[in-house]
Amino acid sequence: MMWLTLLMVLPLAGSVVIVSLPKANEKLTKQVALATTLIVMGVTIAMAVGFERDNVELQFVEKYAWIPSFGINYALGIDGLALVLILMSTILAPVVVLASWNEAHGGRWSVKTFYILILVLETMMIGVFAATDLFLFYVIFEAMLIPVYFLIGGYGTGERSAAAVKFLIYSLFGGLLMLASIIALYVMSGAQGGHTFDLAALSNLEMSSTTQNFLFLGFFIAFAIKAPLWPLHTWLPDAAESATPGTSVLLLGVLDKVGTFGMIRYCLSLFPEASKTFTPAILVLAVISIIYGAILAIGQRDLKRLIAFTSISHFGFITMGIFAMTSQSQSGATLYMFNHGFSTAALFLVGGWMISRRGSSTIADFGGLQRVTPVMAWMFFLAGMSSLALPGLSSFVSEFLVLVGTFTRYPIHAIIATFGIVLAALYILIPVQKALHGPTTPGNENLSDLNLREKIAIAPVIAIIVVLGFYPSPLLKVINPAASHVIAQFGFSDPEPNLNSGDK
Amino acid sequence: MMTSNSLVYLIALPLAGAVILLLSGRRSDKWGHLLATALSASSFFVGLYQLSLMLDRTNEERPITQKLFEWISVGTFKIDAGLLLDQLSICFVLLITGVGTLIHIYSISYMSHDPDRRRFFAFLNLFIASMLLLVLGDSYLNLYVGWEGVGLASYLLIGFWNQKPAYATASKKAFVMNRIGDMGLSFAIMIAFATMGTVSFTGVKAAAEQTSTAALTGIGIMLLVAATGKSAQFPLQAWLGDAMAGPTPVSALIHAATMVTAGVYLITRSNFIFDAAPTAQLLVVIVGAITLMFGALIGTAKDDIKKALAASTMSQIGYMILGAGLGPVGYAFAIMHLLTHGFFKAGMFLGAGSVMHGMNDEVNMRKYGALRKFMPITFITFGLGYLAILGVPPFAGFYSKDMIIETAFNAGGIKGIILGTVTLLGAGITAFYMTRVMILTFTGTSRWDEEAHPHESPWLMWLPMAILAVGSVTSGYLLSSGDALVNWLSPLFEDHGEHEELLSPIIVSTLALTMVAIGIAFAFIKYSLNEVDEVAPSDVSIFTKIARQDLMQDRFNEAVFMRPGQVLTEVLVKTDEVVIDGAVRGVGRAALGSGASLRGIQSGFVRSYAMLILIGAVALVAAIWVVVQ
Amino acid sequence: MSDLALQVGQTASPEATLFWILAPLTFLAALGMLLVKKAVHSAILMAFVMVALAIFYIAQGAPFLGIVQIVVYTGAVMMLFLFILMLVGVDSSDSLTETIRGLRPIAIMAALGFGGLMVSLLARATLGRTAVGVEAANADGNVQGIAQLLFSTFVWPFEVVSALLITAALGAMVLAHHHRIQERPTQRQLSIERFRGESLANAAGLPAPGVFARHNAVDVPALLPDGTASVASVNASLKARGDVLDPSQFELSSIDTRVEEEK
Amino acid sequence: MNAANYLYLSALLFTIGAVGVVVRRNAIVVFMCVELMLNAANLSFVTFSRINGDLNGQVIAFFTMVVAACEVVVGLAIIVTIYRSRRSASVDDASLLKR
Repeated sequence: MMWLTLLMVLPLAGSVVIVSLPKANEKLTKQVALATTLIVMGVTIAMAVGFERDNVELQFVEKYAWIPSFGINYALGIDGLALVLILMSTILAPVVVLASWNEAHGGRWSVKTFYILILVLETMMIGVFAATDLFLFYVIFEAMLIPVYFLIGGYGTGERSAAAVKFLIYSLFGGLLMLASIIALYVMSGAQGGHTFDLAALSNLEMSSTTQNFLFLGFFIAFAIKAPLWPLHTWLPDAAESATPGTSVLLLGVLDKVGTFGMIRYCLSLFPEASKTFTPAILVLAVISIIYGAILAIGQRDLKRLIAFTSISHFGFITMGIFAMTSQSQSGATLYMFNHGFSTAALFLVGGWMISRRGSSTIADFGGLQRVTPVMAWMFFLAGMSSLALPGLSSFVSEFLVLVGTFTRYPIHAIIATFGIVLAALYILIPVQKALHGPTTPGNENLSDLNLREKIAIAPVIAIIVVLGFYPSPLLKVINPAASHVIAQFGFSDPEPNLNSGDK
Repeated sequence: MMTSNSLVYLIALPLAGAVILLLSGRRSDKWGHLLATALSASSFFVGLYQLSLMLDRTNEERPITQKLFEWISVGTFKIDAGLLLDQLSICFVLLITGVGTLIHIYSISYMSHDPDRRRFFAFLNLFIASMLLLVLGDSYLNLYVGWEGVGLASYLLIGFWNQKPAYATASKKAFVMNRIGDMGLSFAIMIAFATMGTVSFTGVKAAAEQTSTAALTGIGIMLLVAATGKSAQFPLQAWLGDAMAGPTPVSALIHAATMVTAGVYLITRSNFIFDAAPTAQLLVVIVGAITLMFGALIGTAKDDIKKALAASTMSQIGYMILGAGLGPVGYAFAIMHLLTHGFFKAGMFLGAGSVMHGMNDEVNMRKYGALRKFMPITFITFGLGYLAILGVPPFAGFYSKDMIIETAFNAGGIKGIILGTVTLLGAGITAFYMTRVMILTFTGTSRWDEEAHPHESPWLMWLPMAILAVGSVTSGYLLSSGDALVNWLSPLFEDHGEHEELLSPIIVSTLALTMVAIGIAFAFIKYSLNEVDEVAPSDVSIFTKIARQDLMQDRFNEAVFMRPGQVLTEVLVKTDEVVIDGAVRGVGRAALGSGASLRGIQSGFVRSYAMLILIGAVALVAAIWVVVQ
Repeated sequence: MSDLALQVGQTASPEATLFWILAPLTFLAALGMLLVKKAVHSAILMAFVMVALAIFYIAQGAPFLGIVQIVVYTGAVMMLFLFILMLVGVDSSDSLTETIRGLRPIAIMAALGFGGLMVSLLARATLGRTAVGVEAANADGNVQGIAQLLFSTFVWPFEVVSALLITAALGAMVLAHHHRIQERPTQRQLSIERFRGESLANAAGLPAPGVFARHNAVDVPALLPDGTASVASVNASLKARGDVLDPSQFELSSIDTRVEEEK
Repeated sequence: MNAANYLYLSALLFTIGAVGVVVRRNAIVVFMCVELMLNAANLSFVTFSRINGDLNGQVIAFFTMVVAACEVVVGLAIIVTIYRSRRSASVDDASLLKR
């Protein structure tokens, strides 16, 4: 059964249905979009049930010739890592549709267009994680920018056009570097047994270390822009500030994961030697991202920008985990990707509701919301606690795994990164105090609490955050084989406990 | 080790209470507090049942475990959600659930007028559950969950009235300073995993013997950092005074009896590490000694009854930490002092709450006076707690504190003499500031505000106070008669043999009582024989001024961490905007700019285009001229 | 320089004489094209350059080209130029002041550079080469020789060029064809316009140009009874060209207006 | 007679034509300068034909003349059209490309 193609076709089919709907009937449009995303989620879960956890090979493989003369295939397949990310994307999609029920109304174009864009984006999100042909991956990687560009530029707030353009150009720049590397790989594959874009075949290419370094950088910079790594991060706060909360959830929650996913799937497997060469530098950048993102989050006055900077800090953790190359850090990083999707979703959605009610995203404009809108305030607080990785919530497991795993090989990095957890307390508690606590300030007295639709939208997110905090095993069992496979491919094994190490 | 499947109920019961109360919303306003109290009490009874089972077993079989489920398992990093109940944790379980239940009962009445009483009880239950997880976790990581859980509960409860900005700030401060301590715990776990490959108590204990001293010292110091955060020890002590922003029952339960003693639990639980890492152990002692003097000195200058008691708590925990730092001989005494302190300090806090209840929430002791006649029960229970903390025989503190002083003197060499002197001095100062509290509050003339109508609290409030007072009187004797607690705990600690005695117990007790008497005398002269001003006098010595400002701890933190931190943040925000994003925008602007300037060439005049063609032709010919020789 | 003098001395053949007389004149004429103000003068100088070139062609053994040059260029093309000049105003003179800042000096610099480079390139390239001469090629006659080539080797370009020529002719027709934007107004419409329009001032037709009895050229506006000039009396294209003369010089006030009675 | 002299003359005429295109504003004069450049090239072709001793150069010059004639016809038509709409034969006035 062609599970993955089915997954990719379903949202497209939904968008075709929406196209044929009358423009005036916005409610029907939304219902169709919601139904589509729910069906996709259901199919994904059904697929996940059939996933063989201990099989490290790619599963649900599909392969059809696409452009045979260039050796381009339509090739799909997933491992545990991709499965987890696809699961996250398809669960977040209905949440976003439901949560941003009224977001499309302030847009430049119709409500219909908004949902078509979201559904098309969902197709791309699934495809980008499932593609095993480098060309297919690149096409989807770049094509994803289009719906997001229109979602930011058409339905955002403030300087939405400028932010959308900045996002687009920044991403395109990285994409072009990657394209150059892909072409180089293709050309080299021609000299070594036939032109191909197949990932597995390309990972066996032989090349000189200089070539490998350059090609690695081409890929890595593209991914480092996507998963904003200091100092390539500045597009993210702008985009998040201007985008609607729903778009931000998809942008930070899913799209940016393509960056970290790509680091594992492409950078590590295609260029193992170069990855080793650059690991020290990347780890330093990751640690800087963690601390820098956190400090900048503390200094923000705008709620959306603050959340964006917390994500930069979190992506630092993920990147550090990936390149620390221990099974704990690698599994932790993958789990972190999943958890970050939900904790950021919760923050953005609740933050978005707060902002749309108050009509301002400046933190100082809020005050005393806990007395006025208790449910909303508690949801924000919970989301914040998840962001600062409170034990018992999902982010803690992943963050701690990353730290512990990194510490066994790179203690100094881990120690510096751990300071991030103190900063995390500050960047969450400062907005919590300003917005939720204190006396109710003028302008906030009459805000309404969450309605039923919003409660239904946020409930699964919070539930996942809490349940995975206490019981992450089901996910870890899917992730672990994939993660250890990556490390084994890479020629690393976990450092043995060293009873005599004199390290402090 | 035996396994059991009923340990989880200890935690599950109060946790269920918290969840039910938080999720049901206003529907449970009517009965929520009763449910919470009942669940806390039932957890206490489960604890008693476990104690009875444990008493029936031999020493070796007493610890029992329960594995709930596999929590995290990645590679060799395998953590089960497992519980461990041994002789040490059962003490804590009973203290937490026992005192906790009493404080639940007290709060029913104390909080009866608060519209958010349900939420308060939910948080209390959450705290009980987290604290139980802290003491029952069978690995450092499980402990960590409870460790941060109590931090969260403490944050929520300190900020319970967070509509007041100062209270909200106090809660944030507590959480952040606790997080610094938590970071220490993270480091300890990381080092433990990196060096020993395990983080469970049994695993670490087994591996500790082969582990290098350097690694153990690292773990020990990091555990100490964790303890200083949670237990408000030097240098992370500054949050405790502000934490008094929470409702008084919270101060009694969390910031006196239980949570703040978690550091002592951690150090005692990690005895196998500290025993093998003398440097870390020495640091523990130093931290304890500094804090006990620090707290005591602050206590002498505070006019706010709760802050005076908070300073006292800090100081008493300093005793415990010092005791725990003295090695195998001290652990049991530290725990004993922890338990007796749990009783008398909780009782005194509840008394303070009772006084505030009768005095329109006035906390300034200078506005009290002569309350003895109006609140006899409060006076008696508070007085018993007072005698206990002073260490007057036969009250509880006499047994526990004198043992620590004695152990300190016997630590050997110059270290023993210094520590002994410090603890003795601390005892004297304790006597001074506690007597001051007693005199200002209950004796002398009344200095009330006009609206104050002091009255005794209802029975729901004084009953817990009375029970705790009984504990303050008897617990010391019960725990030490026949070395009951020492023997009970001894299987857990390595015995390194008896130290030589520098001073005999009699001499120590005499010395301590003398110091106490001097302290009382000073306080009596200063506050009972002289008039007490209603407003704190400003023409006081520089030392008093510093002590009133908590020995400059906040100023220090602000000057050294907060201000530079704020400056750093602002600088970085500007840097990000100007330099990093500036570079990005600069690229864009350069493209635009070069386009704009090159656009000048496109003047629209055909002739200028022709001109360009001509220049191109010149260049071409010149190239030919150069190339073709 | 001495080489040049030597060459001058050595090429004292009739052709050389022709060259040294005509070449400087040609050069000066071309330069003059640049410098004179009126376009029509430029055209005359151009015609001279072309004729001179035709002579050079003939002198170099290309009589066919020489004749074609005179017939096609000097005859047809230059006439076309003059025709257009008439159309846009034969008198109109260019202002030689440069309006695009910095263009002229750059142009002169570039021209000097270009010329200098070309000349020095030629000087280097032609050293030691002697001309073969076309006498052998012209053995059967120049026209026959060219025809031979044209209809054999170059027959394809020749056809292409003929197609180009036809296309150009068509193109010129299309371009020159005045495409009406509106329907040409009928007599009736004009009439209605004249009498039902906003004013009746022009109902009797526009005033004719020319100051009565003093000047009747089309570029002089008529004077109205009050002595002012009537702008409406001059053709619009003359006005656009700026070829309207000031009528004041022909006003009667500037001359003796006394009426002498005659018996 | 050294045939190279014609080449020098041709180069000079070409240069003058080029300058004329740049500096003159009257479209007709500009066109004449273009013609001058073409003619200068023709002179070179004819000279090279003589130097090389075959008629190819002359044929090329002949083609050039045809193309030049085409160019003149179309160009002048354009000038007329522009003149009709803008009442000006100055190339500077047709500067709509700027915006």
